[in-house]
Amino acid sequence: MSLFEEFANRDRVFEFLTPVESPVDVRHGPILYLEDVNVSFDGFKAINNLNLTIDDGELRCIIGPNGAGKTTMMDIITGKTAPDTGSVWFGSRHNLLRMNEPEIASLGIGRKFQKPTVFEALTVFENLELAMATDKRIIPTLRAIMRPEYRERIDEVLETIGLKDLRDNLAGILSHGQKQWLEIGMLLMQKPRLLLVDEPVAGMTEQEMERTAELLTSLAGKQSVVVVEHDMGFVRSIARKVTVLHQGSVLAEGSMDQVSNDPEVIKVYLGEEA
Amino acid sequence: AEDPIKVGILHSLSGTMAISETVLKDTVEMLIEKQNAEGGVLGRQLEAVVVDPASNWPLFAEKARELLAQEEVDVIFGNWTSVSRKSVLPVVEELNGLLFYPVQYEGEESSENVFYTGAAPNQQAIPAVNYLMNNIGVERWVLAGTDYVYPRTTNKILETYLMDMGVAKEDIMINYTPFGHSDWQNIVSDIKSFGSAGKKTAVVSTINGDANVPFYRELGNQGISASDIPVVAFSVGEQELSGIDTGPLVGHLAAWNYFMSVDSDANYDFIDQWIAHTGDEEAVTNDPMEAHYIGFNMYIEAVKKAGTTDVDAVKDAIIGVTVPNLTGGYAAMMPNHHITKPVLIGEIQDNGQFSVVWETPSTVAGDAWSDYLPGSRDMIADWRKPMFCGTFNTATGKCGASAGEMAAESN
Amino acid sequence: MLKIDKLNQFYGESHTLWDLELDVPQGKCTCVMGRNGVGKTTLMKCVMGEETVKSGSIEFAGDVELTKKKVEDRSRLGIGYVPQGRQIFPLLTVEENLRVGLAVRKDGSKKIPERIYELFPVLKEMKNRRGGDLSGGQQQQLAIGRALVIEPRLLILDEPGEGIQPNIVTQIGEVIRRLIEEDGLTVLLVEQKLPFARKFADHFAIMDRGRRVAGGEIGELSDQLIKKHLTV
Amino acid sequence: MWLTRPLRERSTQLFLGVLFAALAVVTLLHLTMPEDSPFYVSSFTVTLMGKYLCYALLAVAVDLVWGYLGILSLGHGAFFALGGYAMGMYLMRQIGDRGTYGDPILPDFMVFLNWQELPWFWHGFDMAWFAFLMVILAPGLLALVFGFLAFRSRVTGVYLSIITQALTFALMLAFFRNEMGFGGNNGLTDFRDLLGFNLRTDATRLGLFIASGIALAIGYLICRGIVTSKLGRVSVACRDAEARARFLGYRVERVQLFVFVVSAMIAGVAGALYVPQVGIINPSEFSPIFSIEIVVWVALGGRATLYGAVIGAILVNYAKTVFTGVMPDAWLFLLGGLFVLVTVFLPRGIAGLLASRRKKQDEPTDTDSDTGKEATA
Amino acid sequence: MSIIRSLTLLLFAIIMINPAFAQDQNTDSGRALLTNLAEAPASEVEDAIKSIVRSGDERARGWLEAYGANRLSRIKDTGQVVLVLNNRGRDWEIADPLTGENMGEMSRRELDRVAINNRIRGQLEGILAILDLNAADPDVREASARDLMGKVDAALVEPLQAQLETEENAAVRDRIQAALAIYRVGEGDLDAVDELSGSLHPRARAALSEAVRGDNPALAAKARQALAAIEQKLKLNSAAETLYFGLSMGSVLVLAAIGLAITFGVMGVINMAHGELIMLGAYTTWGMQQLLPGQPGLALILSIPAGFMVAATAGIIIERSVIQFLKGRPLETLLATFGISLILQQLVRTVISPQNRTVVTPEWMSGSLVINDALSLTLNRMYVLAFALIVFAGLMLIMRKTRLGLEVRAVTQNRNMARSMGIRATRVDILTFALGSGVAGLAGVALSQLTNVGPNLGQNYIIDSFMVVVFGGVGNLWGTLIAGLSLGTINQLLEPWAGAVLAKIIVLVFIILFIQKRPKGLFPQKGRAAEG
Ligand SMILES: Nc1ncnc2c1ncn2[C@@H]1O[C@H](COP(=O)(O)OP(=O)(O)OP(=O)(O)O)[C@@H](O)[C@H]1O
Ligand SMILES: Nc1ncnc2c1ncn2[C@@H]1O[C@H](COP(=O)(O)OP(=O)(O)OP(=O)(O)O)[C@@H](O)[C@H]1O
Ligand SMILES: NC(N)=O
Ligand SMILES: [Mg+2]
Ligand SMILES: [Mg+2]
Repeated sequence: MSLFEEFANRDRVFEFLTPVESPVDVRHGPILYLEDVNVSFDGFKAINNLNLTIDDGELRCIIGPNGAGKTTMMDIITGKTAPDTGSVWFGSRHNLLRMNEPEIASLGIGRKFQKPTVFEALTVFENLELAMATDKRIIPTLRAIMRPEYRERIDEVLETIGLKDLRDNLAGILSHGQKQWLEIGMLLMQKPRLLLVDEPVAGMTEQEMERTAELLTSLAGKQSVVVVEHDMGFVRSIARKVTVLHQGSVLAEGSMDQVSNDPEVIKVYLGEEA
Repeated sequence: AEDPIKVGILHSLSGTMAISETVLKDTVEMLIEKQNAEGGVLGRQLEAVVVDPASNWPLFAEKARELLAQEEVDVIFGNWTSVSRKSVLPVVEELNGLLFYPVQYEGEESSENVFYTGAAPNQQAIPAVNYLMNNIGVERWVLAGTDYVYPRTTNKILETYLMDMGVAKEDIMINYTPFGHSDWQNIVSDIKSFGSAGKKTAVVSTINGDANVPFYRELGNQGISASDIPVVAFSVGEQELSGIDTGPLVGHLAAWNYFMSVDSDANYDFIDQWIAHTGDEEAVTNDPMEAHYIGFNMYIEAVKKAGTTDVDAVKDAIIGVTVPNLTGGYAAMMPNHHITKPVLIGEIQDNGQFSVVWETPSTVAGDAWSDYLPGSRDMIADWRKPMFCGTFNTATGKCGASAGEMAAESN
Repeated sequence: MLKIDKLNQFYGESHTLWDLELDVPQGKCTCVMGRNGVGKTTLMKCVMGEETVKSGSIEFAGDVELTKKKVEDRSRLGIGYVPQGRQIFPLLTVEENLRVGLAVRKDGSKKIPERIYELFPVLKEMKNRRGGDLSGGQQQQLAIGRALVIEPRLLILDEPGEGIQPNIVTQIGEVIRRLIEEDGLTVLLVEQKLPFARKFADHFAIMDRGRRVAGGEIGELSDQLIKKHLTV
Repeated sequence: MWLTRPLRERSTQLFLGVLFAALAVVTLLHLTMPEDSPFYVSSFTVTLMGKYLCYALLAVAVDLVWGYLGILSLGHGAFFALGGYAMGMYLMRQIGDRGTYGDPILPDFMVFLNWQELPWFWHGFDMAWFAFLMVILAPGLLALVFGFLAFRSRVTGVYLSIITQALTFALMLAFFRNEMGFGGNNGLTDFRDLLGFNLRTDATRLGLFIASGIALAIGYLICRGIVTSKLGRVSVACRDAEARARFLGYRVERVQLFVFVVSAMIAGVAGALYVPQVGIINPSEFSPIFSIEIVVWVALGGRATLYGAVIGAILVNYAKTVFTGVMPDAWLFLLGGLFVLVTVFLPRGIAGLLASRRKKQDEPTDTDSDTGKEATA
Repeated sequence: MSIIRSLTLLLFAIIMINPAFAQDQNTDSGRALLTNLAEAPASEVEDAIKSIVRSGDERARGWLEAYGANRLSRIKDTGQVVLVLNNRGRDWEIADPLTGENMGEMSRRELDRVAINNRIRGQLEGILAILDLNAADPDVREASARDLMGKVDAALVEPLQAQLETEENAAVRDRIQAALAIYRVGEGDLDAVDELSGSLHPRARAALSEAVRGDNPALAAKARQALAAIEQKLKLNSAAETLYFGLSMGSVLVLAAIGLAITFGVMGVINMAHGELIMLGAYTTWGMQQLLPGQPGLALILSIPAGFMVAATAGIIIERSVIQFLKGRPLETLLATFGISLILQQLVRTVISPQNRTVVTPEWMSGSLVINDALSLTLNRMYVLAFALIVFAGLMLIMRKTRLGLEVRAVTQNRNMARSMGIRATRVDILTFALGSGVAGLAGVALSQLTNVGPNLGQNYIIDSFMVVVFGGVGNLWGTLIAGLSLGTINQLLEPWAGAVLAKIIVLVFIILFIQKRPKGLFPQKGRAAEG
C-alpha cells in the first residue's frame, strides 16, 4: 500500500470520512452471509471455502472438532482477522470486510470470547456500563452521565447474570465462571442485532447451563444468535439448526437429530456413544 | 575572628560534564586550603561552598542563585560549557555577583560580573592556525567540531580568517558532529580523502570531551599519522589524554595557554601541590586548572588591594591586577575582563603529555569581541569608568550596537 | 494419597476456603464439584502451592506435608497439574511445552514419551506450532499431555473437558481410567458436568462457599444432593 | 459537567485545598515577613517552588496517559520542551534591541552566527497571544500527528514507549543543530520581561509561582475530570483489554489520541511556565533521560492517582535541590537509593502508602499485569 | 624536502657502496653530535641531524628514533644528553645514549627536553624510511617503498632502479616500480601510464590527474582513460568501505543491545542499568590492564571471561537485592534500575575517578587490514564485529539448544505454571539475569577498544540499546542482530550526504515510521500466540 493510500485509508480515524451508519438491511434475506471465505496461517488453512448464512432472528448452533475454525470464523466476522479471500456481509448493505472492529460492533454485532475477556481493573458495574449501547464517540463519552434508566438497566442485567452481590467488586477477582457470566451480561447491555457466543457454558454447572439456554432462547427472534459450544446436552437443549464445521468448511447442516446421526459427524466429532 | 570569605564552587560533579569539571572543583578547594594555610586574606579565612549543578543547565542558574542569594558567597568559581555560563549570566548580573570562568570559549561576551580566565579565540585558535600555516605549511583545512556554539563561532572566525589569508573555499572542509559522537569511521575516511589531494592538510578540532577518544582511535586505526594530517585540538588537554592510549597519537597537536609539561618552577610546585592534594601520583594538571589558579590569585590580590570583599570594590580593584601564571610569566586582568596569556602549541607525546613546540613571543590579551565576525568587529569592552561598557561600538562611539549599523555591517 | 485437613485460605481479606477437609484415596478418581466461585480452583492452587494457605495441612502420600514444600518441589513429588484455563506456554512450540516437564521425571529421560502422542495425536501433528496458536480444545489437550509427561502419581485436573469436542472428552475420560487402572494413578478432578463425573469418577466431594458439604462414593451422588448444592 | 464533577470528590477537594493553602502561605510569608525572619520565604525559594509546580503539572500529564491509558510515554519531555521553546521564543522577541548587538529583530545568537533575517517560524512570536497559543498548539499538533500515526497502526506497549523516546531524541538532535534556528545547544536565554513585567523582579517571580500553582490546579482538574468520566473508564478499558473495548464499539485509537493530545498540551503549558522561571530553554529538555526521569517521578509518587504524580515530582526535585547542595558528591547515591527503596518497599508508590493508610481502594490501580505483558511477551 | 633530497644520495652511497661500514667507536664524537643536536637553534637542527647521519655511527638510528619519540633530554646541570626510558610521572628513568647504561631516576625538574616538532619529525621519518628500504623484513621494505610513492625525484631514480635489480620480493618490486612510474608520468612517459592504470594509490591518481591537466595531449588522453578505470574501481571500493563501516557500527549496536535482549527482551525487566553493566565490563578491561602492565593483549583476552563474571556478579546482586521483589511489576523495574544506574555511575566516579580511563589497544588490534590502496579495514572494528557474531551465536545456542533456554522462556511466559511444572524459577531468574548482564559485560570489554571508558559510558548506549531491541522485536534474538546491523548500515549510508547529526535524526524518524508499518518490530511474534 502506498503512503498516500495509507493516509487516505477511509475507514480509520477521520471522523468525517467514516461511512454514515445505516440500519441493517435484512429485507432481502439473511442477516449474516459468508461466501467462499478462506484463511490460512503460515500455510495452514484454518478456513477453507466456508459458506454460511444466518437468518434474521435465528438461533444457530455451530459445532465441530477442536481446531475446526469456529473461533477463527468469529474473528473474521468481527473484523479481528482479515480473510485471504471471500466476502462477508451483514444484511445486504454492509460489507464487513471493509470495516474495523468498532464499526462492526456499532453496527450491532456483539461477541463473547472463548476465553472470558472482561476489564479486570474496573468493577462489575463499570464493565456493564461501558458495554451499554450509547454514543461511543469521544466527547459524548466524556460528558456522559449515569442516568437513572441506565442504572436500572444495569441492575436488571446484574440480576440476570447473578452478579448482583459483586457489582462493586473488581472484575479481576471473579472466578472463571463468573467472568463468563459477566461477559454475557456485557453482551446483553450491548443489545446487538447479532450475538456471537463462543463456548458460553464452559465451566458452568448443569443448572447454570439451563439458565443460559433459557436466556439465549429468549433472545432469539428479536436478535440473531450464533452459539459455538461443545457441550452436546446444551446444544441439544437450544438447537434448532446446527452447523458442523470441520477443517475450515461446513461438514453438515441441519436439525440436531439429522446432524447427530450423520456418520461423518459421529466419526470426527461426537464419537461412538454420543 | 571575622566571618570567613565564602567562595562558591559551581562545577558539575555528576552527569556528562563531571569528567571535566570535578578537577576544577578540587583545584579551587586546593587553592583555598593553601591560602588559608598562609593565613587567609585580610585576616579572614576562606570557606568553600560546593554545590553540584549536575551538568544540567537550568540547574546551573538555580544553583548560582542559591550561592548568591542563600549562601551569600563573595565570589563564584565555576562553569565549563558556554551554555552553562549563558544560563548563569543573568543571575550573576542580577544579584551582582562575581564569577570566574576558567575555560576557553567563543568570545562575544563581556559581562561586568564575569572574569574570563580561559582563552578567547584570539588566544588560542588564531595563533594555532598561524602556526600550522607558517611552520607546517598547511594549505588545506578541515574544521571539525561538535555542534555547539563554541566550535561554531570559532570555526566561523577561522573561516573568515583563512579566507582573508587567501585560502580557497574548496580547501576548507567543515564538519559538525553531535555531543558524544562515537562512530567516526565515515568522517575520518572523508578527512583522509580530503587530505590526499596533494596539498598539506590539517584538522582543526573543536571536538568536545567524550567524542575525542573514539575520534583519535579511528584516526590511529585508519593510519592517519601526525606527519600526514596533523590534528590541532582546542579542547583536548592532559585530562582528556589521560583517558586515551596516546601511543598512536604522538605528534598531533593542541593549542593551549598552559601545559603540564611546561618547564617552570611555578608549574612544578603547582604539580607537586596537586599531587599532594589528590594523593594520586598520576594526577595531571591542565589549562582550565591554571586558569582557576590565575583567577583565584587575581581575586585574592584584588581583595587585598580593595581591602574588602565588596563586589563593586573588587570589580574596580581587579582591573590591572597582575599575578604570575604557571608558564613562567605574568597574567594581567584587562579592562575587558579577559586576561593576558601566552599561547602554546604542544605535540602529544606517548606519555599522555604535550611537548611545547611553539609559543607566542609574548602574552596575548584576550579579545572579547572578535575582529573576524561582522557583528562584533567594531565592538570593544572596557569596564573602567567612565566608559564602563561591555559592548562599546567604536564606530558609533556608543555603548551597545544599534540596529542601523548592524544592517550595514552584515551586508 | 492426599489428605487435606482444616484448610483455610484467604484472598487478601476475603476468606475463601473454610476449614476444608478432603481425602483423595490412592488409585482412585475423586471428583470435586460445586457451583461457580465456591473455591474449587482455589483449592487446587493450594495443593499446587500457587496460593498460600493460612492454616491447615495437606498431606501427600502419607508422609509429606505439602504446605511446607516449595512449589517447584511438589511436581517432583509426582503431582501433575492441568489448571483451569489451560495455562500453556503460548510462545513455546507444542513440543517445547511438553519438554518443559521432562526435567522432573525420575528416569531423567530426555525424550517425550511416545504415549502422549498416542493419546493425543493432534499434538504430534502440530508439534512445531506455537502453543498459543492452537485452538482452545487443542490447547486443553496439550495441557493434559504436558502434565502426563512427568508421569505423575497424582494428577490434578481442573475442568479438563472444558472446550473439548465430545469424542475427545470421552477419550480423555478413558485415558484417565486407563492410567488409574494400569499405573495406579490417583486423580483429583474438578468437574461440573455430571455425566462425565458419574462415568469416570470413583468418589465425589461437593463444595459450597469454601466448605466441603458432601462427599462419598460416586454412586451416592443423589439428585437431592445435586439439587441442594449444585443448583443456584 | 465533567470538569466540575471532580470538585465533589473528597480527594480533589483535599488536593486543591492543600495546593491553594500552600500558595497562600508562601505568598503571605514572602510578602509580609522581614527578610531576616526564619519564616521569610525568599524569592529564590518562591521560584524554586514555582519550578516544582511546573514539574508537578508535567508529571500529572504523564500520569494521565501512563496511569489511565497504559501509554508509557518516554517522550513527554518533548511536549514540555516545545511549550518551553514557544514561550522562550516569545521572551526572546521581547528583548527587542536590548540585546548585546542591539538588533531590534534578530536575537543575539542569530546575529553573531550571521543570520540575515528572522526564519519564518519565528514570526508572530512577538505577539503574546500567538505565542501562548503556540504553547498549546505546538505540542498538541505534534502529539496529534505522532499519535494519529502510532495509534492508528496500533503501536502499543514498549514499542510505543520506544518510539516516543525516538521522537524526543530526534527532536533533541534537531534542536541541537544550530542551523535549526533555535540557538543550538545554548538555547534561548537572557530573558528580560514577560507581558511587560520585568522577569528579574520579585513580584514577577511571585506572580509566576502563583500562575504555576493555578495551572497545576486547572491541569489537575482537567485530568481528574477526564479520569472520573466515563471516558476515563473507557481509557482504563482500552489499557487493559484493548480488543474487548473495540468489540464494544469504542474507537480505541481515538480515545488514545484524545487523551494523548490533551496530555501533551498540559505538558506544553508546564514547559511554558517553567522557562521564565529557570531562565533558559535548551535542547537538553528533550533528552530521553529527562523524559525517563519524569516517569520515575510518577512511579515514585504512585501511578494512576494523579496526586501521586504531584507528590513524586515535588519530592524528587526537592530532594535533588537539597542533596545537590548538602552533599554534592554523594547525592546520586541518595537519590538512586530512594528510587530503589521506594520500588521495593512501596509497590504503589507514596500515594499507595497514603491510600493503604486510608484503607480504601477508590482508584483502579492494578494495571501492570497487562501493560507489562508487552514487555514479557 | 631539501634535507631528504640531499640525504638520499648520501644514504644510498653509504648503503650501496659500503654496507658494512666500519664505525668509529669513539664515544666522544657521539657526545659531540648529540650535544650539537640539543643545542642547535631551530634553523640548524637540520644540519645537526645531517651530521649524525653522516657520521655513520651505528647508534645513530637509535638516537634519531629516540629524538623523534621525544626521548632525548639534557640534564640541566651538566648539559649531558640522556635517553629517557620512562617519562611518566615526576621522576624519569634515564640512560646514557652512548653506552646504553641505565642512570636511574631523575626528577623532571632537572631535565630539559631536546626540542623537536612535527616538521623535523616528518623529515626524520623520511630518512628512516629510506634506510628501511634495505631492511631484512620485506614488509618493512614494502612500507618504505610505499612511502616513497610520489616522492621520487631525479636523484632517487637511479638508486631505486638499482634496488629493483636486486629486490627479490615481488610486492616490494611492484611498489618501487609504481613509485618510479609516477615519476615517469611526470616526465611524460606514455608507457608509465599503463603501469599506473590499475593503481588505487592516491599518489598515482594525483600524478595521472596532473597529466590530464598537462599540455601533452597524447599523454592526457591516455591518462584520462586510466583515470576513468580507476574511478570505477574506487566506487566499488568505497561502496565496500561504507558497507564495512555500517556493519561495524551495527555490530557495536548489536553487542550493546544483545544483553538487553535477554534481560529486557526475554525476562521483561526494563533494565535501565544495562548501560552501567556494559560500563563495568569496560572497567574490568581497564583493571586487567592495570594488573598486567605491558601486556595489553593478554589482559584484553583475560578480560573476556573476567568482564563477563564481573558484570554477571553485579547482575546477580541486582537481581537478588531488587528485581526479585518486582515479579509481575515489570514497569517498576524501570524505576528501580534507574536508581541503580545512578548509583553505579556515581560509584565509579567516587571509587575510581570521574575521568575516563585509558585502555590500551594491543598491537594486533591496531591499524588496518590493507585490502588495497583504497580500501583498508580497521582491525579493532573487525575484531569487534567478529566478537559480536560469536557472542550472538553463543547466546543463540544457549537460548535454543539448552535446557536453560527452554526454562527461561517457560518462566517468562507463565511463571506460576512453570513452577508447577517443577522449574526452579528463582534459579532461572538468577541465571538469566546473570547471563544478560554478563553479556553486557562482554560488550563493555569490546567497547573499551572503541570508545571512552568512563562513568558516562553506559548512558551513551542505553537509549540505542533499547531502540535496537525494540526495533528488532522484543524477545527475538535474531531481530536484535538484524536490527543492529541494519540500523548501523543505514546510518553509515546516510552519513556521507546527510552528515552525522542529520543521519541520526533520519534513522530515528525511520524507526518511528517503520514501527507504524510493523507495530511489533522487525520480527514480530505473530498470530494468536502473541496476543496471549
Ligand atoms: N494465528 C494462527 N497461527 C497458526 N495457526 C492458527 C492461528 N490461529 C488459528 N490457527 C489454527 O487454526 C485452526 C482453527 O482454529 P480455531 O481456533 O478457529 O478452532 P476452533 O474451531 O475454535 O476450535 P476449538 O473448538 O478448539 O476452540 C486450529 O488448528 C489452529 O491451530
Ligand atoms: N486473586 C483473587 N483475589 C480475590 N478473590 C479471588 C481471586 N481469585 C478468585 N477469587 C474469588 O474466590 C472465589 C473462589 O474462586 P475459584 O476460582 O476458586 O472458584 P471455582 O470454584 O473454581 O469457580 P469456577 O467454577 O467458576 O471455576 C471466587 O468468589 C472468586 O471471586
Ligand atoms: N567554552 C566551551 N568550551 O564550551
Ligand atoms: Mg474456539
Ligand atoms: Mg475454577
